[in-house]
Amino acid sequence: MTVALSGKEVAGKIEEKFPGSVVESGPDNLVVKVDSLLDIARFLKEADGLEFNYLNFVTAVDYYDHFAVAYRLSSLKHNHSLTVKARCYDRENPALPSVTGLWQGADFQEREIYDLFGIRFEGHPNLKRIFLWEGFEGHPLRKDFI
Amino acid sequence: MMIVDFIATGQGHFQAIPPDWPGGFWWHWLFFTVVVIGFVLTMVMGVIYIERRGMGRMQSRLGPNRTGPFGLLQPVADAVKVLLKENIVPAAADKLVHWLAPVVAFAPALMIFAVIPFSNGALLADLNIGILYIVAISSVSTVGVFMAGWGSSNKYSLLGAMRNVAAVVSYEIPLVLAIVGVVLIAGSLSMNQIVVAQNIPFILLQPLGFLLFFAAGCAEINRSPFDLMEADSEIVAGFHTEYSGMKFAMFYLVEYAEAVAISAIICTLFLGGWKGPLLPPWLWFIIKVMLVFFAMVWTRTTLPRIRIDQLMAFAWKFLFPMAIINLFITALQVLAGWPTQLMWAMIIVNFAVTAFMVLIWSRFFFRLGWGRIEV
Amino acid sequence: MAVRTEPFVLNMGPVHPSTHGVFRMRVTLDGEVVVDIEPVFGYLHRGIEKLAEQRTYAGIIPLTDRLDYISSMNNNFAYCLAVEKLAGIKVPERAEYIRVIISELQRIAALLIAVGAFLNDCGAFFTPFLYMFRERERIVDLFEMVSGQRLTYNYLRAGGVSQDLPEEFLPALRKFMDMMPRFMDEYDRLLQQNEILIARAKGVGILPAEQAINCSISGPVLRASGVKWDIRKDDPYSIYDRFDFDVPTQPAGDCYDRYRQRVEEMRQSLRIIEQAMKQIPSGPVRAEVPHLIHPPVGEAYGRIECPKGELGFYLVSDNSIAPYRCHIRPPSLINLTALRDMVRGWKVADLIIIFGSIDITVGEIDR
Amino acid sequence: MKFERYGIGIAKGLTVTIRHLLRHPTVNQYPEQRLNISRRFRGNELIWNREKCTGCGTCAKTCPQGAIEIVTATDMAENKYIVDKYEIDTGYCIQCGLCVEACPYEALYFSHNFECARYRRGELVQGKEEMLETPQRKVSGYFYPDKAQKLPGQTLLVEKITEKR
Repeated sequence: MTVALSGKEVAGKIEEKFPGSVVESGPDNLVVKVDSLLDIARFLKEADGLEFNYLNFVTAVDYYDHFAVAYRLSSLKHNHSLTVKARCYDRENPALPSVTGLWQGADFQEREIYDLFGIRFEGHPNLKRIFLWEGFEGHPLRKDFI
Repeated sequence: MMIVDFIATGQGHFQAIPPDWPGGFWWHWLFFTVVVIGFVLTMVMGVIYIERRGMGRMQSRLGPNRTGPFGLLQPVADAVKVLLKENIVPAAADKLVHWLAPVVAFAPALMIFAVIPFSNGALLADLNIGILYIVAISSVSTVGVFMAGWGSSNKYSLLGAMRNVAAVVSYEIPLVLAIVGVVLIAGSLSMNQIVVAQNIPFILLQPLGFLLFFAAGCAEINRSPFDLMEADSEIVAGFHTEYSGMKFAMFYLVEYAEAVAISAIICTLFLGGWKGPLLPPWLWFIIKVMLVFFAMVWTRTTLPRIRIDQLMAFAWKFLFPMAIINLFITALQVLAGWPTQLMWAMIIVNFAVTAFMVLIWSRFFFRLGWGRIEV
Repeated sequence: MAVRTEPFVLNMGPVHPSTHGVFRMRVTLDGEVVVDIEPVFGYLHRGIEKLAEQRTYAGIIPLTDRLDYISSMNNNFAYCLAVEKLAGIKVPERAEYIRVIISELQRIAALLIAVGAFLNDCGAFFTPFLYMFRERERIVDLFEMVSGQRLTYNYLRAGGVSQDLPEEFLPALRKFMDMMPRFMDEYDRLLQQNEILIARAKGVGILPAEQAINCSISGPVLRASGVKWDIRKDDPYSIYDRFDFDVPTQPAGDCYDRYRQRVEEMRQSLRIIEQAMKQIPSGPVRAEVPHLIHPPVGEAYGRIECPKGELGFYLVSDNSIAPYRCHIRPPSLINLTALRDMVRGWKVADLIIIFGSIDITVGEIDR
Repeated sequence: MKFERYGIGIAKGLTVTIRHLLRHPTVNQYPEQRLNISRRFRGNELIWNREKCTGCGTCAKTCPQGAIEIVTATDMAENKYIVDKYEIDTGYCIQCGLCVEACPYEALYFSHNFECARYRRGELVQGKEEMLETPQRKVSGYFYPDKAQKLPGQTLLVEKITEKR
């Protein structure tokens, strides 16, 4: 059975290493600051006892005032999982660091989010539209897209 | 030397007219031209029917059964349909080459039948170098195929054509070497003489030669498992991707005419040609051709396709050395006079040699998939 | 002697016999050798995630049928799990068993297509494909009996299944179960030991285990690389913890292993169905769930092990009758992440079989 | 890897295909040979029961495609709705069956007829009169097990013997 790690516990561990980087933590997820996302991701992937080596999915949710990008991580070794979120408040030109360097599986999914939400992932090797053609106006999964 | 002879004496080399034939050489020539064309066209229809029905039944379905009784008219319907289709030539194609390619490919396929005996002496031209003629003519089709691949200016076509050229160039060698064994035993290059010399079918005397010839022949005419020149799952349709209408029909005809030709050659060289009890010789011949073709359908239904580098490796590392060894052993046996005196010993020895060689060679020297070319 | 060569770009697809739909690859070739490849998606993009935001929770189920259209039941299953998690719905016992039976049957059907299409890509001229379609047809027949349709079943509902199994279903399933192992043996006889297939597929397109995990590969492709990870076993959903089955793995992670892996998984699925048929209780098949579900505000991720890998639905609710956000984790898309690394340096023919061995459905990639 | 050589695998495969040559084919010849479809068949046509329908419009609300159009007027005398217009555009219908399941008065069914191809898109729109039950268009048993009992049983391929000649 995959154990859903408590966000609060993991948040404590992260706070030890990167103080002030966790915005909010709930029973099954935690929200981190955009600036420290990449460091935390690396920590989560490599720290003993966590070792989140498997990225289940990356997705984004449009909450009008911000985009929440959710990373669902799990560890095949310890069989536990966690949802990490980052919030992007910029609506015109939202950007996040790319995690493709850590988990290659994020490659197409980040492109998909870029395509459908317009969130740019800095450091992505090939950030192009994936489903829609270049030059398509707007980003369909945003709530204000009609 | 022989070619000089041939040119110098002209007609002298045609043994031409069977003694009881009414009329002269030209009647013979006209009659057999008509026979050959009719034979090829009807046989192509027949083998298409056999292939589609037989393959259908092996794949647990029925195959075409709506046109005519038992679907026998399906090839006719196909032909009519394909002839009525629009003829599309790609804008970037080399028009002349694109147009000429099916003709160049078709002519040799038809010409092969000039030296194939349908009965004793019943053949268009009893060349005393018949088998050499076949070897020379049959590879000309490749030129047509390559013209098609180049002229279509399509990358799939080009890939298919390049594969075909590579394959044919490699497979000519084991093909010829496998024939030489038969020629040694029969003592003649004339197709009719080879059949006459077969008191028992040469497949018994030359089992390894038969296997080699069958494999190399399949590769030569793009039959599965060597059909990677038109591998539909890889390069769509290979060299005839851009062909439609009449020209596509020509290529389709070439494909099956070549299959019939190889079947006919196999049954002439190894299966005793027109020889057989009770039934008339031409019927025996057709039955044998159909049987050989059915074997090709059977392998096509079952086997996956091999890759281009494996194809080449198979020719050079398996078929070629085996053909050489087969030739060597046969030559020794012929020197010792076995084919006339110790026929049964030769049968036993050759079957043993075949099994032994295949085992040894695939145990120690060659395995399909060895020697991948790294980049 | 070194020959100077020049790479050229070949557009494979969107219409190509073996791209399994409208999928396109821009392949850079050096002669026959693949230098680079760039998959191009989007030819079947229907915006299912966007459509789902305007539909009721029940109305999304027909949409999920159209994701991976050869394993519709499994898509329904994953979606219903997510909704049940979100709304806290308890599923009756009999419905759970029906779901497991149906889902495993669907897995067999989808894997049959995967194996058949793979062998077809290897060049076995439609024979294995048609044999496997014959068996798939039997399964589809059973599904037609249950749900009334042959491809888009729309059978599972949040809180159970839409209607009970007809009484002639279990005897027919029994007959199928009796004949299936024989057919599986026949497939193995047809091509398992075939020299040509082994030469073509063994050692081709190797995906190492670390890379597979790093690329978020899931399902049979992951297990063929030697990672023992099956959601049915490691995170049992529904009632999978009650069944006794193995998680087969293969050592090498090449195309042949992926093919064998799928065949082994079919056998395991048969085992699960066998047990479920014995244990199935009687009772209601659908919990009392209103037509319009209003789940509480929150989010849920329901995932299952579908024939292609981990299929998940990430639902965000805002307490209305439609999900605020419905994200689908498409195994087909994510499994393609490693394609580029797997095919580089191999030939065109290998590209086709490596691509075929990953087993994608374009409906799920593009959504 | 003992088995990879000598052509044994190829020979095994060849026996399988040649054996199929002697078996019955699995296919059947459609227009002459018809199989019974499922009793719960979900087809392209819907059948509407004029008497039972109260005009509540639940079906139209449930339809995820918006293919059902229902216009009602109020009959004050009898205190009920009169259905003025009831139309289903079967071209939009995805045959999900949610309308049939949703109908609280058992007034909507699937038809058991499957040969309903049309030449024009406009002909796909089913009006009120075309939705009634007729002898040609029987009611399918989808979601109504009692109706399913009356229909002929489905022909199953598992019962078709194809292994022996």
